[in-house]
Amino acid sequence: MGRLIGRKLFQALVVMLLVTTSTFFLIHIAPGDPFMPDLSVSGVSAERTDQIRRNFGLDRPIYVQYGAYLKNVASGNLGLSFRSYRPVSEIIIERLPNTIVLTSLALIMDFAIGILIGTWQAWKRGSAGDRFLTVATLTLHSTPVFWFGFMLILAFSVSLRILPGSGVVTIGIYDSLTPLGQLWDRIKHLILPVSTLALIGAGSTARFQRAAMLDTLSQDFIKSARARGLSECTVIFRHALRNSLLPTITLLGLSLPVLLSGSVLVETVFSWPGIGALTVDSVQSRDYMVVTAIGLVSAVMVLAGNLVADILYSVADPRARRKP
Amino acid sequence: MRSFRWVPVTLFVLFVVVRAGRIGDLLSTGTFVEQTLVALTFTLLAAIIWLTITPWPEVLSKFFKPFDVRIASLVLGAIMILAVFAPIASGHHPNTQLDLVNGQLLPPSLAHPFGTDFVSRDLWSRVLFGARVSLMIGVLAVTMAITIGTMVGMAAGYFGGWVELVLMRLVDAGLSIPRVFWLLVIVSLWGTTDIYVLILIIGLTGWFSTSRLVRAEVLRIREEDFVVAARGLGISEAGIVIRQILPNVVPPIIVNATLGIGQVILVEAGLSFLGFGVQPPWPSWGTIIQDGSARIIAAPWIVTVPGVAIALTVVSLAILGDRLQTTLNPRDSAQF
Amino acid sequence: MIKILQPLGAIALTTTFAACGSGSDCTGDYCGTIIIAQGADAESLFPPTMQAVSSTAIGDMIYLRLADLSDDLNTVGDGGLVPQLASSWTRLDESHLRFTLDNRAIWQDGQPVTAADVAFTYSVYTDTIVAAPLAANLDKISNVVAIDERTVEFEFTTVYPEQLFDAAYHMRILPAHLMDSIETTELLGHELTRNPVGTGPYRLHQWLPGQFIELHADTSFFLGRPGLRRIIWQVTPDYESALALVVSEQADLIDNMRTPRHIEQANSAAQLRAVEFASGGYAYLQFGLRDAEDPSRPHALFQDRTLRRALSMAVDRETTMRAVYGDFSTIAVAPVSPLLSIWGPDLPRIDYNRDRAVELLEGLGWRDSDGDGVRDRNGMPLSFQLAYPASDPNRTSAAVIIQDQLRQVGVDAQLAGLELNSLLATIPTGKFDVYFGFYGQDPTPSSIRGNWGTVGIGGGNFGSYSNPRVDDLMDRAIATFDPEESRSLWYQALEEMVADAPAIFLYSPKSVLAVHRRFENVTVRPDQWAATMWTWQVPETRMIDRDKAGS
Amino acid sequence: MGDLSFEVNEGETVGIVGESGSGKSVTALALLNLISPPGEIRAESQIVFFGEDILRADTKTLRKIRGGQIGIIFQNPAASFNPVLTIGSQIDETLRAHRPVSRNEARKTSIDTLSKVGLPHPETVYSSFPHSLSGGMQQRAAIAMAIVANPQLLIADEPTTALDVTVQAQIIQLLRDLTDASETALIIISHDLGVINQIADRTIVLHRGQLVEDAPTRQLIEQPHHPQSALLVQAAPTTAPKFGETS
Repeated sequence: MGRLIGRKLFQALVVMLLVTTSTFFLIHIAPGDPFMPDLSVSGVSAERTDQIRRNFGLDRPIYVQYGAYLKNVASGNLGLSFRSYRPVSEIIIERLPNTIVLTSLALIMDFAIGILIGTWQAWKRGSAGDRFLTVATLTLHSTPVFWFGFMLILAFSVSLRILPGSGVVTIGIYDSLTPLGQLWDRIKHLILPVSTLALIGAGSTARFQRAAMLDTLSQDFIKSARARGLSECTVIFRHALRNSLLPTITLLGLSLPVLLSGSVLVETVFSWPGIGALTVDSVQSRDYMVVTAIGLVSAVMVLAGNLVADILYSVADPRARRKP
Repeated sequence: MRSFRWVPVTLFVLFVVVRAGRIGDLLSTGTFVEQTLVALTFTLLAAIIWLTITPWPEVLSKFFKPFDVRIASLVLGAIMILAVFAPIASGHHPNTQLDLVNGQLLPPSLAHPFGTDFVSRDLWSRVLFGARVSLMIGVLAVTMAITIGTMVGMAAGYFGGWVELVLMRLVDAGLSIPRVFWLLVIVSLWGTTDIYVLILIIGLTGWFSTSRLVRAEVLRIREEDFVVAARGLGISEAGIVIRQILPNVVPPIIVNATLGIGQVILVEAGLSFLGFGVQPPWPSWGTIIQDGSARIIAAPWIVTVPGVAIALTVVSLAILGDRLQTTLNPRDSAQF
Repeated sequence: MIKILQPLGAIALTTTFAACGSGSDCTGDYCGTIIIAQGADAESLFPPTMQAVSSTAIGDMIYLRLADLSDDLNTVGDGGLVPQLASSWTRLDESHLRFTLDNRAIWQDGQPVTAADVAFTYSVYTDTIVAAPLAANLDKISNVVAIDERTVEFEFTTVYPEQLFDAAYHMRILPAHLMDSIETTELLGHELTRNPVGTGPYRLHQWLPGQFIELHADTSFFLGRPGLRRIIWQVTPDYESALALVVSEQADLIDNMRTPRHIEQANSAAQLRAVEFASGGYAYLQFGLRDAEDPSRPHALFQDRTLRRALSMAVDRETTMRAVYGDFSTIAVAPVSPLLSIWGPDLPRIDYNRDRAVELLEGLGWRDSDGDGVRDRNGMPLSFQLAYPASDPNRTSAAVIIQDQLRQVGVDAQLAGLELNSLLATIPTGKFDVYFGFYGQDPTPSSIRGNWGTVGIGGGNFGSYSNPRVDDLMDRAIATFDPEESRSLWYQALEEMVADAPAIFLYSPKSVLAVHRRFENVTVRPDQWAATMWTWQVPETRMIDRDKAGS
Repeated sequence: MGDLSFEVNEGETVGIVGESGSGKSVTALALLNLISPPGEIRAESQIVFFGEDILRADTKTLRKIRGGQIGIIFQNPAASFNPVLTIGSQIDETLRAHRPVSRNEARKTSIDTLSKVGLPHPETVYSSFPHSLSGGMQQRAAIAMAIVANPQLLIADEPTTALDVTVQAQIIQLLRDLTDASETALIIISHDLGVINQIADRTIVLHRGQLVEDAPTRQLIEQPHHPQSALLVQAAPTTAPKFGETS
């Protein structure tokens, strides 16, 4: 297991290096000078401009800059934002918790619902309920996530007025609530964005889980379990479900980038102040120091998720533990 | 029974005759890509007509047997035909501001089936033309992604060694960053508003998973007996790739492409919604949603209609993709 | 099963009550909390670089000027302003003004406000690295000297009637004792720009970027106790959701209501009332006269004066304005809002004339040779980007309408809808083709000079328009003490400028804001609606939950 | 699959033999009503076990019979076990599904049974995962799981086909010992008459889903009536020792 994690970590490092490199060069070879705040029109003297370029290290050859950048990143220094002149790490850390809360809750809900529905469908294969859910999950899977968010806002915030459609807390009264009240206030604000991400994701998870469960149910040890007189509950939940979850765990790793993509849109729709909304902001204002850092952070999140999925897999499947 | 199949053909021919002049217009105007799309669709129509007048081959009738596959084909066919004939079916130019003072944000009515938007453009026309844009981006970007993905995957699977290592780590890197991120960065860096560049960029960021799939297939097929046998017979590796391996990876690629078009439509919609995709005034389903999102309370129908159109298209494509998977690749039908 | 449900029920009950009840209630007439729904976050709270109304309104709550405008908005002479940080001022001679600081004024960290602060502020505002948009308005001040702890002296290069206004109004005084030691380049991103220490009636309590900015009243404020306990700016993704918040009573105020539909929506909510006030701004399409990629070169298209004029003629302002604002605006023919003394129906203008526009374009050799609907010349299409703030539905609508009008004369304007904050980050660098701006003017014509004069390049003159004759006329207009002569000089300057068409001047919308009815003493100053908000109040009898909530 | 009718008495060992595709395994599954769709058993069929019609039994009774009164051993030993659960836990759950025993008692019985089927270090096997055992050990464990609840009937569906020749003999010996020691009846299914011959008292020959012969094993081997039986007798390895005679 230690070796497995070691190998995965090494792979992750390589991938991160590739991600950093490609974003760095992608931005540097782009037309114009995206890393340079434009001072020439502001009446700043040429010497002063040069001095600032030197301060940001922009006068050196690109490979030197690249080396310096890697060194900085390795030591946790992500540079300064050209828009607000603040350290990029500070900007990201300010936003990261919001995204992590949103996406991890969505991920949990996505898999909980997806696995539940998929399992039930496989169990009741061919029933009217299964057929209905097949269409329903396929539709969710095919719906644009931001549009779904709007539909939820229309229904629950605009028409019914029972859930807030934007923000993180109720501004103005949040501070004076009791701790429990604050928690409830936060939950209320989480419901719509989390549901948007989770339900869209659950569409594909359910489809995947249904297939995996059907595959498992057709295997011999299920027949064996039935032949041993085990109750249907035991057969489905103890034997079939557990095994069908193995491929679904791999899906967990794969669905993280999709989830983060979705959160870019969902955070924009619900004005949720996380990394996703920050991506759009920074890209629009061409704050490429922040953009590069977000690329790195998303890669770290995805790779960490993959690692967790790998570990989960080896916990769930004793056969995987022996493999190098 | 067979005589009934002549009905749609006759109707179509009549339609062509009546509208001949305007179809001529349609073919002569528009960009190269639009013309290509039109030509492709005409080919498809011709194929459908040919299939209706000749007895259906058994494979096809089997393919179209499930109810949901029929519905999906029908929906997709209708959307494609409406897209191709948008200039005729729409009634208005999608960018024409009909009545700036009294015609803004009108709810759906007989005159405007889907209502009008914030500068009094007819939403029905915009959704039809949006279908053109969205479908065109979908088809072209996927064609591109599939081509690159197949080449990379074949190269990795065929050469192995460090080529495979480098290519696959590259694919890992590509897959470990959310696609929207790549797209936003590239689109903003090159500051593009051009639809072809957009297609290029969506294509360039869409090949990672295809190459993974193709590589896995190549690795699997390489070990199959018939390939080993061919190698034993002294056929060159290149010959094996072209004659033995390539034909075998085609079915999964076709499935991948069908599902991919749906995904690209979703990606394009998201990008346009964020303001980085198709630029105004041209409609794509994503930009129409963006337009509507700023007036979601006053005119909820603007957001609703294109979203439904996207969902219908993508669902239909997914159903057809699933069906293709089952028909082309019965071995894997349990997956997905 | 029942056993499991009981604790759940208990939690649900507690949560429900917790959501209603609050820790410590506020009582009295100074409890009011106002939530302002707004489509954009503040970009920075560093006064010299604040531009968007979203920032300046907040900044003005935290930072004070030496003196402020009175309600009549008089900018001329030495008597029109009301004291803020300066308790009084005296004129030494034609080019020297001396201010005495209020000895009650202190910084929010307890330090007294000194003359050194004023001198320091002047040096920051005029620093080219800071590139303050208002710097052009300070260019006739030659020196600011601290005479003693509480006395500061301004020296002017020329003699003109608005010396006091320029000295006292443009600068928000900065804390020298905190900022003095900071390198100018670092000042722009310094912690103090996000956690400001000011002198005003409110201090920053919390700023969660992208969410809200919360200010708390300084109860010992030396000019009187602020009427509202808390002022909160809530950031919403777009105007529609901001309006929805106000209508559903989750927020209290929304400004910028300009279309009949918005006002109708606001009126449908019983708790709201609309407050209409004169517009202090105008909308315009500014041509970038420098190349968007390389600002050292002239713009390939817009260096051509005739082309600019032709485009000006191609835009039907009347129809655009009616479509977007209904009756709520007037045509702006020059960079002059109805608030200015020189505003009048006879201002110089370029009239809408599509035929003439086409004629001019043809004359310049712009013809559609490849049949794609866009004119071209030597293989180059007549195509450019039009940047506008996507968060403003009015400008979005107008941009789409204008794009269509330009298309009808064969001009391809590609719309680039940007988020307001990113617009503010790119436009001042001059990297644009055409920018759909809205400028909230100071109530004096001299502000025109900062936006359209050569002195404003690098500051408020984003498009880099420069015409020495216009500069000269404006300088003379500002310098003269004779109102009639001043007016006539301004008209000459504007005539010349408008003929150059550095921008397509569009319209001046009326301003309407909707505010919750529980607020009393609601006064609005047209140049900055929030200027007097610190004196608004909520009587105890009309308080709602959020007024009582919190410490 | 055609019509088929036979009976098995208490304590008896019956062999079912036939070439591939003759319906042997289907018969085994049918005995436990485990035919999965689209296969089905004709409505008028009957499978009677101690007076209970398995095909018409309700779920509860059926569950009691499966594993509790009829144990089954599959051809592929790996297929008997869920790969992600330990051997012990799966034997435990079988026992606990049929006998009201505590967790500890179940564990004790399971380990006893594992040692009864001749597995060395039964404790280790108990806590192992299926993939860590060899095929022979897996099959022994599978037998342990089948007999742990003391069923009156044991069905062994090609229990040795997937195993090495040497292991095959051991497994057959084990089955013999187990059935001899108790009153448990055994139905052993194989395509190999040699295997059947070693253990079955009576043998049923299937051909294309039809029962073509039902006779005591000795009699069948010496005088096959049906041509298909004769073919099978010829194909059987003659060198195999006949345990029935030597013991």
